[in-house]
Amino acid sequence: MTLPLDALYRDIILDHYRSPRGRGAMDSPDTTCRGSNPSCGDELILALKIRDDKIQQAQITTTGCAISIASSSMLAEIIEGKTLDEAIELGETIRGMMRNEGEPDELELGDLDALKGVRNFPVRVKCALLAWVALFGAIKDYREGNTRGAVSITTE
Amino acid sequence: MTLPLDALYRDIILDHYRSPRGRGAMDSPDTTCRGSNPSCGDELILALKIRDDKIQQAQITTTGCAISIASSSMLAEIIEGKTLDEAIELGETIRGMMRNEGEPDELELGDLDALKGVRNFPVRVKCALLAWVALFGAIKDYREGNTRGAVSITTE
Amino acid sequence: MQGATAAAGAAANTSQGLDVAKLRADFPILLRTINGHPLVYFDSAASSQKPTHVIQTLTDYYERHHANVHRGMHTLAAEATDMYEAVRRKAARFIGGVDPSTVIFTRNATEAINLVAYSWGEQNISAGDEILISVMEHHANIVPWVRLCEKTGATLKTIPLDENYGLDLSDIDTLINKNTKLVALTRMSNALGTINNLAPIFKKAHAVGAVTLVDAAQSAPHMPTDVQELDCDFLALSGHKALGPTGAGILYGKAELLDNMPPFLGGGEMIELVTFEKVTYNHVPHKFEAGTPAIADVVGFGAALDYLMELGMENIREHEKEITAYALDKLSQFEWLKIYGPADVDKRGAAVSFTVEGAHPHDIAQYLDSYGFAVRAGHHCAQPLMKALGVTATTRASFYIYNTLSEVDSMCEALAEARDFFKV
Amino acid sequence: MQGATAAAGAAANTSQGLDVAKLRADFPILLRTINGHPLVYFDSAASSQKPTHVIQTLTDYYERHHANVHRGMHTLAAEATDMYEAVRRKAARFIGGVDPSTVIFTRNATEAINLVAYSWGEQNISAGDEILISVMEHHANIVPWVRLCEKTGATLKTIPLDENYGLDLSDIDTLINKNTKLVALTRMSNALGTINNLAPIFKKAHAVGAVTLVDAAQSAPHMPTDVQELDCDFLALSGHKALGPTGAGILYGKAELLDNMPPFLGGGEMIELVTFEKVTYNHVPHKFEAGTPAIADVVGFGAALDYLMELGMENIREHEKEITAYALDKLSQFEWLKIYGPADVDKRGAAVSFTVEGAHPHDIAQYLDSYGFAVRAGHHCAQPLMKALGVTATTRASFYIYNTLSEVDSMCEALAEARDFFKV
Ligand SMILES: Cc1ncc(COP(=O)(O)O)c(C=O)c1O
Ligand SMILES: Cc1ncc(COP(=O)(O)O)c(C=O)c1O
Repeated sequence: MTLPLDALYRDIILDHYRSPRGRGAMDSPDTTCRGSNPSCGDELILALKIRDDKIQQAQITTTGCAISIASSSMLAEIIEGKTLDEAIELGETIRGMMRNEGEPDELELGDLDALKGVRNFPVRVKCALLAWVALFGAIKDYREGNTRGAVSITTE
Repeated sequence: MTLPLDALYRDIILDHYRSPRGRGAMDSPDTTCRGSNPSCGDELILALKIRDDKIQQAQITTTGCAISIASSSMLAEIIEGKTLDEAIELGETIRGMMRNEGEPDELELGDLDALKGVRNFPVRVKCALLAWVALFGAIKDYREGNTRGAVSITTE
Repeated sequence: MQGATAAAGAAANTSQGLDVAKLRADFPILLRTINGHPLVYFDSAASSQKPTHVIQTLTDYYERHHANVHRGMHTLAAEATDMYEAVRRKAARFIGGVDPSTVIFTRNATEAINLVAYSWGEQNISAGDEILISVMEHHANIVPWVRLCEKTGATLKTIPLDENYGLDLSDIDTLINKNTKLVALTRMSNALGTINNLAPIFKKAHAVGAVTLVDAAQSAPHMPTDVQELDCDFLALSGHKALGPTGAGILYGKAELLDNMPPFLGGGEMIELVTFEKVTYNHVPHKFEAGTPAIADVVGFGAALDYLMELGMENIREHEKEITAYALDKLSQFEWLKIYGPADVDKRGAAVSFTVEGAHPHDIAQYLDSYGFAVRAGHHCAQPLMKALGVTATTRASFYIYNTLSEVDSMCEALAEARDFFKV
Repeated sequence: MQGATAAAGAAANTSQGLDVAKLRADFPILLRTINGHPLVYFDSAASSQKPTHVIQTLTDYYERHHANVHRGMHTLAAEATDMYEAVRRKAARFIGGVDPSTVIFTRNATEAINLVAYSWGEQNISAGDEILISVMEHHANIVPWVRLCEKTGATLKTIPLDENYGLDLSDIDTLINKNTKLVALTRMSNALGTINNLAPIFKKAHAVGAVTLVDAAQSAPHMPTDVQELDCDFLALSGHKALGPTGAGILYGKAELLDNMPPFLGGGEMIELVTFEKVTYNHVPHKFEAGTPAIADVVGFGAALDYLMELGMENIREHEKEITAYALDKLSQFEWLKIYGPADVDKRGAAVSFTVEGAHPHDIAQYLDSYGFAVRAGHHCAQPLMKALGVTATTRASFYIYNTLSEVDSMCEALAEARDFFKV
């Protein structure tokens, strides 16, 4: 196929889409965040287990397109074991990359590098960012003592 | 001059404009009507003396353009001595003519025939009609017993 | 797969009344290629493409006639005013032959409906009143009423769907009752394609003294419109969905209603006399057209109406029934594809919504785009309907006068490919 | 007399910065003849003419890129959205470099001001409050406030004229007081030409906590605009007066204000989530752009902004000062002609209002039209100003980038003739 689809639906993305990591609800999470893109109908709930300022586990329930599923799967995979600050830094890197504000190198990103192609499809950027924005929301809520109940967030 | 001005400002019109008939306020009129075209700033007050269902005298005070002055001057001239029904009928003829709904012949109209040229300048039609619409208002008011105070009317 | 060009010759011209192959030449955008494939534009329900006649009318207007309307003595001002007002008469004919002064130019159907909500609504709706809409309305015919209800304390009621994606009228005699002040319904659903038979509902509405409004944004471009036959008090439509430029739509309203409504926007042209203490207003339609209108867009909309009336709205409807029947037949052969909307083309227009098992509507749309097909995916500004259908989004292919059966064939091929691509 | 062609060669290009003779070729309408004479367009204050670049941008948009914006996944939808949103960034630069999300597209300045009156006004104005405008406002900046005062019980106050046709600020410290909630002023009068120095007035307004609005409909096309320098909270302008298509204007608002304002029109695009019970809204600017916008007009407006910025707003201002000085000088030599507006070109723009002794402004305009001059006559949507001036109407000649000194010469000749024609 010599179509622009290649740039968007790279094999790594399709792989994560077909076998997403970290799926399903989590028992007694330390923090959760509900993310939605109302104009797409994308929705996900990100749940984190946190121990000693480190993310032990991330679980995601979602309805959404291939891009948002793949992106959230990559998040679940890469985020485990990171400190909250490292997780936020990575999230900021991804957000900057998607907005064409930075060009992180491939090694640093691993599978996430495949998301670079989404930049050519501006309407889909918010799909790729949904899980990451939910990550920011979940961590912020955790740090503020989970006082706000289940937080909601959108990339729109 | 070979300009479209000729069609609008015919000599008869300019003559009425320069020496308008029936100018000035009237002492104890039997009915009056105030006409205005707010978008032009044209204003006139038409006052009638009526005896035995006939218009004895018409007087007009006005600020307005050449067309509205000339038209009101012609009205003052032609209307005197007519019955109220005749006056209304003539007014309807003029209104129909200005709206391209009828083509009265020259003889019947006298000087008023000169107003035909105004039809080529649709924005000016309301200037030509102002006095006539005020005539309708004044007669209507008279017939209803002048119960509404000084009536106002517009061609816009 | 092959692009859409192959069969676009003989088979293209499918209808008796419409010479589709010929009229396609009137639409310059159809020459575009998208990702190396000829454009197949299946998104006319969102906004139609424009024939050269419309584009050329805009150009001619700006190159030869432009001036501000209504207040000018000079030649260009008179020309522009004539051109603008001629469209009012044309639009009045297009919707069934009404008095041109009952036609108000707005930006689009949305502004037309909001005008009614603000001007008529705030004067006529109060606590305890009911406004009746349906579950299949576009947000343009929901949000203004939700907000009006919030402001006034009125209640919003909704006609549900029946099992054929039509309006379920079983409770209509409860839904329309003595508290009902307004019944505002779409004549054609943009998401389902459903055509609603409004006259019997409006008859009941009028019997209880309610006012009726038709959202004709989807129907007017695709079938004949006659406000007398519809028995409606207000009707809203958008020019840009009917071959016209963006920026011009109309609100029709019965003279008695319009005359008694307060103005909406204030400014030039809508006034009679302005002082700092009091303003008196111009008569309709000018009362509702404050400021410099979208003159060129209105003039261009007139060219679109000419084009449509020349084709004949009946012929357009026939063409669309044919292509829709063809598409429904082909799509229903995919067992992994679900269609949302009536199966009977007599009861529906040419917007066909569907979902593909295991693939998100956005991914399907994206995949189709890579082959040059422009379809829409999402909630189609009908979130309550999506909720009622139990989906978050659908993919929608919508057809218009320039679409052909062979374009439908190609899309079906691409869909089968997409299904394989995303299958988990 | 002779038409305007004769001297339109060498003398035409009068300004250092503006190659008027050259840029005239960009305006196809200037080739028109009116009643056998070349068009002399002196009505740009009502609406400007359009350069080929703008017309061509519209054509290109419709021939190659049109689709509905924002919600589409397909290529055309993405292109149209990009083109539309790029103009937002351009407009944000044009008004002084603001955050693009503070720029809302409206139909025109009138709609922009009404948006503020409905959305901000109904939330923030109540009985006892005062709104301050001036005697020289256009109806677009009067009627919305008169109506808001009627609805809320607030009071409308007005800054009077001084003897030089400027704002008389002698009572400003009474006019702006603790009850003042809004100060809404024109930066340039369309009827007098007066340029108002707004920043010092707005400083006083902000000191009492009032919000400030600039009607920039006349100023923005003719001189640089910088909302920071103006120190304003809202600013309204119309694209059609600034070389752009009809149908596109903008409202700028400070982010804090816009964020806290309720929406204006309800419909597609402005929502986040819709249910029949409750609607949550999209963020600015989309919250204020319900329904399908005038996409092509906005895109065309972007081309107009490019054209203006390329010429340079400072250069445009210089050209207009020169032609206005020239016209004022020539006209003031007619002892039977009275000019309404400042004599000092540093304090005024290029709209020159006058009356001719013994002749009605309409007759003068009509006479000029017969020689191809397009000037406006009437109250210029400023009835309270006319009343303050003691006239019912004036004739107005307004100049723009494509006008030349020789055109002014010809008009003066025609005026002298008109005077003789109508002299009683
Ligand atoms: C000073 C001023 N304000 C507002 C307007 C209204 O502009 P628009 O009719 O484009 O809304 C005008 C236009 O005549 C104007 O000159
Ligand atoms: C049924 C229906 N109503 C209203 C609208 C709103 O139209 P516009 O965005 O042109 O105002 C649409 C357009 O999507 C529609 O399909």
